[in-house]
Amino acid sequence: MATSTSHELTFRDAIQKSLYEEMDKNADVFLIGEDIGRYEGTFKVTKGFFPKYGHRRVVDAPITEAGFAGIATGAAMAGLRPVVEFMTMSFSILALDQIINHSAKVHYMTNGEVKCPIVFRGPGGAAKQLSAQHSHSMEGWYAHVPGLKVICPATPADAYGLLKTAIADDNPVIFYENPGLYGVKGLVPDDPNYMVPLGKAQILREGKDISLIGYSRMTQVNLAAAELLAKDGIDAEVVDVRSLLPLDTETIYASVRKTHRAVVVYEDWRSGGFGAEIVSRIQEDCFDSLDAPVGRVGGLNVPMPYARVLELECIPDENDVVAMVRKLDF
Amino acid sequence: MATSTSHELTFRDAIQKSLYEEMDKNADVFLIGEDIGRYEGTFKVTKGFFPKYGHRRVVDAPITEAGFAGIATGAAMAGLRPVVEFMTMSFSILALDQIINHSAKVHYMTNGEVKCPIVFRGPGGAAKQLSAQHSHSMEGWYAHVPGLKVICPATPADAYGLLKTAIADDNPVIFYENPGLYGVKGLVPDDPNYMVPLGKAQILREGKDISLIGYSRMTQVNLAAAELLAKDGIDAEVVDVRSLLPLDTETIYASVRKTHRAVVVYEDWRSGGFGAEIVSRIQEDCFDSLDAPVGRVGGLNVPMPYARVLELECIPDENDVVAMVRKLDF
Amino acid sequence: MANKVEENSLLTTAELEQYYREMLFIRHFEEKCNVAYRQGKAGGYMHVYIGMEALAVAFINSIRKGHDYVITAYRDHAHALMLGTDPVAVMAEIMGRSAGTAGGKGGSMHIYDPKNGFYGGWGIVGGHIPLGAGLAFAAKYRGEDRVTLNFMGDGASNQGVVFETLNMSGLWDLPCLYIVENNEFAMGTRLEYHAADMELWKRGQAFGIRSERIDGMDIIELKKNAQEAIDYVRNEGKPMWLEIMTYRFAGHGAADNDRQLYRTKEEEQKNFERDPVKRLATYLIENKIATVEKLDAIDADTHEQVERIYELADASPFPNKDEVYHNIYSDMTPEVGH
Amino acid sequence: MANKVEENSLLTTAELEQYYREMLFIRHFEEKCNVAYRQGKAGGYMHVYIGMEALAVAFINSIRKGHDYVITAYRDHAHALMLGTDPVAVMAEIMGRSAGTAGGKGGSMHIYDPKNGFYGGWGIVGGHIPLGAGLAFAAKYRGEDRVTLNFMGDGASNQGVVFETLNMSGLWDLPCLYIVENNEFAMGTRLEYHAADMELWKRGQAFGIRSERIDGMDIIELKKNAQEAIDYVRNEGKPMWLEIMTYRFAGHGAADNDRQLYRTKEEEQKNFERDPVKRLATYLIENKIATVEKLDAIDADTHEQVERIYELADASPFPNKDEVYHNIYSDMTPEVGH
Ligand SMILES: Cc1ncc(C[n+]2csc(CCOP(=O)(O)OP(=O)(O)O)c2C)c(N)n1
Ligand SMILES: Cc1ncc(C[n+]2csc(CCOP(=O)(O)OP(=O)(O)O)c2C)c(N)n1
Ligand SMILES: [Mg+2]
Ligand SMILES: [Mg+2]
Repeated sequence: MATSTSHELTFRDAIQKSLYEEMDKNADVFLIGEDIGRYEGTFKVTKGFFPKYGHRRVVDAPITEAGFAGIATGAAMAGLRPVVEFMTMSFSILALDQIINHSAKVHYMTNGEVKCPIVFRGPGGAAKQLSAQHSHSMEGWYAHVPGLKVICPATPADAYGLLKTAIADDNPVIFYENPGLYGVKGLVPDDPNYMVPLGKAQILREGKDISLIGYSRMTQVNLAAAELLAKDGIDAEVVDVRSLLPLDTETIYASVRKTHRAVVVYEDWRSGGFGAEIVSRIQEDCFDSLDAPVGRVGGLNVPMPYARVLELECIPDENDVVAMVRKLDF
Repeated sequence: MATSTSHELTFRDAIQKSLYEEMDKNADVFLIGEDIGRYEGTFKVTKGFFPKYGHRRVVDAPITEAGFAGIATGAAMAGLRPVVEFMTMSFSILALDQIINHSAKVHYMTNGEVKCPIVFRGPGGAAKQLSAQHSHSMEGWYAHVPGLKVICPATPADAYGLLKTAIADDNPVIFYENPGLYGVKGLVPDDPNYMVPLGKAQILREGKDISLIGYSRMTQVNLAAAELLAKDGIDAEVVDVRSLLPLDTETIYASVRKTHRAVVVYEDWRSGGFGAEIVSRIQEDCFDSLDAPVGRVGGLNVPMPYARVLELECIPDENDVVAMVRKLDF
Repeated sequence: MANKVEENSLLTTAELEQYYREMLFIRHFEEKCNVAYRQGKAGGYMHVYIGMEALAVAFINSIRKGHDYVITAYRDHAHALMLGTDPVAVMAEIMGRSAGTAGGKGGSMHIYDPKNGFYGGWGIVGGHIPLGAGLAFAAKYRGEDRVTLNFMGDGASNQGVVFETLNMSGLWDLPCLYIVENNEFAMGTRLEYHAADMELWKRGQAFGIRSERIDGMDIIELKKNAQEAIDYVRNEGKPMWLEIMTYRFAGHGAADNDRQLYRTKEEEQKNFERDPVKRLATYLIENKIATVEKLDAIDADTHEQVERIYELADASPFPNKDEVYHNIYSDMTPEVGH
Repeated sequence: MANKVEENSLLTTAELEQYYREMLFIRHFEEKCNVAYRQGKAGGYMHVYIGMEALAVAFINSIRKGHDYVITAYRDHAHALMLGTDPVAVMAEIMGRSAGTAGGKGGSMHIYDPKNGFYGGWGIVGGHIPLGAGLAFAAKYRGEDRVTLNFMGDGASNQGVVFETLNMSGLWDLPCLYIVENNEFAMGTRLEYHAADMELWKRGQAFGIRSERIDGMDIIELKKNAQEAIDYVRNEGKPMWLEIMTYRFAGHGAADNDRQLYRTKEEEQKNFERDPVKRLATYLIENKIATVEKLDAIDADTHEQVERIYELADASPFPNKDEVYHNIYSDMTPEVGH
């Protein structure tokens, strides 16, 4: 029943609502991952699912990321619609071969004979003091791989609507949840048929002086930076990329052509991160519109340290964004 | 005994000579990989090693990439100097966790207490009709990871000298050999102490109109493109990056500031490849010197197809480079 | 399982002849692939099944074709052929033609035919094993009585993901039959240099999985054992792990032409004596089930069939360049251009 | 291995008291870590060893400290302490201070002390297992008689790379002792839900590796078995696989405060009866090896020690911001800045 009302939910609860509704809608949808059932998930996203759906549809897997990612891929090849949770996206590194060499390629390798409708989701990026092996941003690697779609929502409504679309998609989708977003609140439509199309960026704040381009939690950082800049009379436009693959260059370019300046912001290691791709495309296609080089703000090129004082150094914040904006000639 | 004479060798033989000499020099150096011993390696790089050094120093490993990459890493932590061969770098995907979460991080995570002197080498990129699962370019992913060094030689002399330096280095080094280069010939110094420093780009052809920036086999493609362009009166400078991490931006920037135009060329999937990082840095730091956007030529964003006619479509060649140069206003 | 078939009362003369024909057909097909490779009509990595024919023939004749699932590695022609995939499409794929099973995108290592239950054809050693378990997972999830045959090599059985998959298969009772085609070599590495314990059949035991080793050169015995194993998996709804003893008569792939690096001619000769085709021929003749003339006719027949397949495949066109972008996704194309 | 020690003639009174003191020291240290966490002085993921103390004490007292190698996962405080790592440096690391074993870069999960033979302290479940085999490889390569203790959890023993490593260990005779600390849980997942066969000791068998299961709550028996296993690995130059039965008394990590999601209070209570510290206390008193007063004094002593360690660690400074770039490489710094 379509309705246009909405309620405030956290990012976590928005994902939960999305999963519940899609599982109710389609009996082929099932969840698989570590500690997602009886333990309710380490980030508690799947709280309540095990009692409701049982072990057939909420599968607690042993700590064997490659194995269960592959089993889920095989199940998708046979027509099921698995939603795989990685306890953190950092651990998806162990399943990378299954994801990029199997899930991502089977449609092409069979010339379209076998579809692979699967979602790989989980918290990605730094949480708090989890140090070097648990704080990976993996989205850039995935966004490099043809055959995958890569989604990085920044708001509860998008998390809700994009996850629904991802589950309905007939291709493998990487769905990236920054752990710093789980507690963020926002209005989420009540309509269980609400869907947000994959591959569309959005303008979250209009502005005329500079485009702040980011995704996932960095979009929240950009919104905060825009407020700071506004105090100094700089009117920033905030472009929320949302989808890295496909990348909505149209929306990005339109913004840059309007503001003539841009900063691309991402939490992943700065060097070689996906922000570099966005920068490259902007300068390729908007060269004549640019009044300054495209700025970049990324995570420090450092394995994440444990001590909070060091960790905070590594992760970009609104001050880093403001500083970069200032560097671009203002 | 230092000598300044040199002999013509193939890229393959240059690597072989390098390995022989380093194994003779240092008893801590050993080789490990699949079919490298009795079978002499699928690309025959390790031909002759097993009879000479035996199974203690030339270790035929089962098909367990994660396992033997990890064992080699542990051995390096204990002070040995393993040279790990991946039958193709594509298979290193299975060992990625060992490489990026263990080899690359142990020095930082121990705050410098444990060194990890290890080289991971092997053919990377498309060979011929090996299709989607065997044709990965992995260098961009590795070059994204702080803690690693990533070397992509384009000539036999560099393969020789850079591999020696890599083996002598106290940090994990990814050493990337495009299979299309194995048969390429060039002069290689006889001097067994010849070493090429990691982290230095070089100008292989001077020119004043445009900088063609690439690495590995694409440097050869750029040299061929420069010849074609010369016929049309365009004087291209060929910058051979050689090392992606660290990246010698000084040499790259100097070239761009001279020519005011640049094209970055790489075989990896264009979108999200390491070329994007090079483009980003150029436009960040040489913005005012640029007369045109920095052009990019990359591999098609396609899982590598088998049919030769399709495969050839995917891999950049000198005509693609020339076409991009022409697009940039000439 | 009995180690010997005391009587072949289970197999009719027609069946025995059929298996003979099928094994010979595979052999001639594979020989022709080698020819195609030498002629430059096939490229990349190409791996033939010569010497191992009894395995695909016995197992795939013991399932419900089209209903059950089959998956294997890159040494995959025989499995497709046995499932009823159009052999011209298989040969065309090997030649990179658009009439191929994957329109020329996969080549020899990546043959698929999901309509006949064949899910490939995979190149990462061991990588497809969890996929096979996933097919079995789907069958169980849906309450179907499908069995999945999950083939792998002896070398593949070392990969970690295989053990991970066995654990989950045992834990969740996945109806999956794991079949290790132990041909004694992983490329140029002998079994003894890649497996700490050469009795690979033991590897299922630590996961509560019924595990056995059986001979793969005597098709009569093998067929019986294969059927029994498949019935077990289907009826009990449980996984099973089988090691099948065979031998790779050819090089690892078409490009491997120095087999003496890892085995002697004498050793090969000894193993060629185990030839499943010759062995069945001898049996058929000695037991007066078929005449030499009959067998010769089958040989000529299958040979002729393969020639025709080759011609048809070779007459089919290469893909168009623009097909390079087709079917990366079901619904979109990634950013285009170099 | 005998299932019971008939007489403890192998252990002196001094040794027994030492183990009692060490187990208590670990317990108090871990309790203090929990306090630090609740106070916000420790962060991230922090996992204590309460209930499992006998394992680190028995095994590490059976090696040649500083000569042999030890490696484990993130539940690593006890192993470092037993090897002789400065406890203040361990506590400082847990608090993210620059006096920590890794200058505050690692935290609780990543304690290292290579000078004492401790190689971590790793966070990817199962990921350090091949590293441990690599340490053993190096020892063998150099002809040294070092043994490597390679600890892991029951959950970790499912990871594929563990089996890959076992195969190579068996194949190459690596002097490595694999010790599965079976505390019945992998985070919130009970053994029965993560292992197809709960007898994890069987997992070494398919690789020709001597494999056994032993109790981990009776330190007297455990010490004897640990010594025997280590002697076997050292003298035979072969790997060994041991499953040690223990129980995790606390939550998985400091942040796990709803244990009733996966186990009942009754079950916990029953297992708390297995407490290795209480058990040894009872033994010492019943056998008149020590008095209650003596044991109380040890308790007070170790308690006091830990308080002092905590104070010293807490008084030490945090790292400077610029240290963030130190020691990424041995000889360079990556590109700097956001
Ligand atoms: C992960 C991975 N590593 C290495 C290879 C290269 N490779 C292809 S086949 C093969 C040998 C496999 O042997 P086995 O599993 O026994 O199968 P067989 O070829 O004998 O049928 C190797 C090493 C690969 N394709 N994938
Ligand atoms: C590859 C990987 N997957 C998941 C995790 C998250 N995780 C950390 S500890 C743990 C449970 C491990 O259990 P076990 O091996 O039994 O060790 P224990 O904690 O009981 O000592 C999990 C799932 C991780 N750190 N690494
Ligand atoms: Mg084999
Ligand atoms: Mg445990």
